[in-house]
Amino acid sequence: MSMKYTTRQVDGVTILDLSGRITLGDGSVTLRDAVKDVLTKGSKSILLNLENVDYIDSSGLGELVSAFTTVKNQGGELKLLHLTTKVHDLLQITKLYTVFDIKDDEASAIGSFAA
Amino acid sequence: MSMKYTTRQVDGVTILDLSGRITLGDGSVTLRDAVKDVLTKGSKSILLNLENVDYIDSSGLGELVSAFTTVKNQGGELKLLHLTTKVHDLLQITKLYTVFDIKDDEASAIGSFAA
Amino acid sequence: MAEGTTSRASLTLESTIASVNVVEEAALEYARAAGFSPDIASHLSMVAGEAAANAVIHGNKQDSAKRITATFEIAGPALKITIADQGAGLDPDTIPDPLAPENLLRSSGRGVFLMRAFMDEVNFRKLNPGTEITLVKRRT
Amino acid sequence: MAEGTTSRASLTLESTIASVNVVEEAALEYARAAGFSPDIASHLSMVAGEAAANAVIHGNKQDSAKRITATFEIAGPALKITIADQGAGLDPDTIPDPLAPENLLRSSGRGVFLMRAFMDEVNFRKLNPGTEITLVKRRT
Ligand SMILES: Nc1ncnc2c1ncn2[C@@H]1O[C@H](COP(=O)(O)OP(=O)(O)O)[C@@H](O)[C@H]1O
Ligand SMILES: Nc1ncnc2c1ncn2[C@@H]1O[C@H](COP(=O)(O)OP(=O)(O)O)[C@@H](O)[C@H]1O
Repeated sequence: MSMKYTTRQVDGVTILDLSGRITLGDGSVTLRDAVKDVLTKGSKSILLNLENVDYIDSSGLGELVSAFTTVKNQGGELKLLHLTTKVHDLLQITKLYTVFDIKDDEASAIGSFAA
Repeated sequence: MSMKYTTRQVDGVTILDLSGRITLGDGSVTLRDAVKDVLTKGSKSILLNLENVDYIDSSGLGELVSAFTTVKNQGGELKLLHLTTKVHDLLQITKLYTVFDIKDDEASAIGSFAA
Repeated sequence: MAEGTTSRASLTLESTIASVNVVEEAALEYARAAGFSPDIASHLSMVAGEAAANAVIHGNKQDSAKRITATFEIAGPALKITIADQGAGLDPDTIPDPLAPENLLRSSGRGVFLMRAFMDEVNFRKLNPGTEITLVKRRT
Repeated sequence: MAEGTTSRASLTLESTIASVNVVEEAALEYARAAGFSPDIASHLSMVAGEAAANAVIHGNKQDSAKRITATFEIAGPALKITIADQGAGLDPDTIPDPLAPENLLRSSGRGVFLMRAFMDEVNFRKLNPGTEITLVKRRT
């Protein structure tokens, strides 16, 4: 029902592979905790792989924005990878598409971080 | 939401790999049509792989029984393979466990058909 | 949810299979909210769906003028679900035993049996017209 | 479901997140029953959930004494959903535009915008007390 994630490290970038739903309640809280956890561990280059996230609501969008600004305020970068059409459309109509750095290819996404 | 299946032929046995829910409405109808289809094509040795069926209700149980008797009445055999704990428990409390020939291993299940 | 908390939801639904699914989903949500394990929540949802299916099919006979109602109440350590219809009613004592050898191969008749197997209490009450079934499950 | 068919469901639910999920699931069921595509049904469900979340959180402020109601009506080629709460009410004209540059990085404030983006009609009505929001989507 709600969101799950696993964490990988590639060339100094922490990749969170998210799956499920980022919505009011569990899903949003899980995302917030996950990003906090990565920052606490000292990593400031974060790539959220949204390939398996098929459902986001306005709370989930809000959590993505919060994660983005939290990481940025700590001098880091948070980027998005592999949007589904549904999530892509949602970011487009809310103009959040212009806020996030959105990537299609994992290797070049990793290379794009300031390091 | 509802049930899906794919069909395989192994040594004269038709294996239906079911997944999803066998419940009132779509799931039950899909199972009925699938078994009818196999019989129409002339195969009378049918193995239902329930490994990926995680939810059955009383309608679904009824459809399993119907499939069993339909195949039997045409001189064939219908057996069950790889029950989840949940489905196993449901067959146990309804005593349907004693009606069906239930297998754990695909190879020996195939060998057990009269051919 | 804290012990002693009482919460209530009531649904009035048309006599369709979509309504059966809504009752199943609602039962799953409230079972989770009441703190039941995923396995028990799944059984509660299934059994609530059986009662709703009976109300829609046997009770209201899918008559578009008739409604079913479902209520959910979390009270202390128990979830109480009621499902009511506006049908002709039933005598629970006349429901055949699905475990009897002559019924084992029937393609239906296991719904009320499953309710009794998975719930702590199953009660039928005659309405005028219709049937109300009360299902209670306690956390242990 | 045939053109012209009208069906109705009404849900009275406590002011909890579980109730938001129940509204989402019910919207999904009735959107399917009304013949909407899976994508549109998913949007309808999300938007109904946004309205229910607002009713629970902003309207009733999760007060356990207050209820939200949700109704679903399939009428001809349209699904009409209403969500009502017993809160202080709102003036829809004062809702900030989430697309304005100064609001783009806010972590909330996109719910009503999404309702308007995905539905054919979004209307607010003042209750005494509370707010009723009506969402209409037509099959094209
Ligand atoms: N709400 C109801 N109104 C009228 N009759 C009912 C109702 N619920 C159950 N019954 C009767 O009880 C019988 C047994 O129900 P059940 O055990 O659920 O099996 P099934 O629905 O598969 O027949 C039904 O066949 C029906 O005759
Ligand atoms: N049912 C309601 N009762 C009272 N106020 C509401 C209601 N729905 C929305 N609002 C107000 O409108 C604002 C915008 O709502 P919305 O666009 O859904 O964004 P969000 O819920 O994320 O703040 C809310 O912050 C709230 O002040």
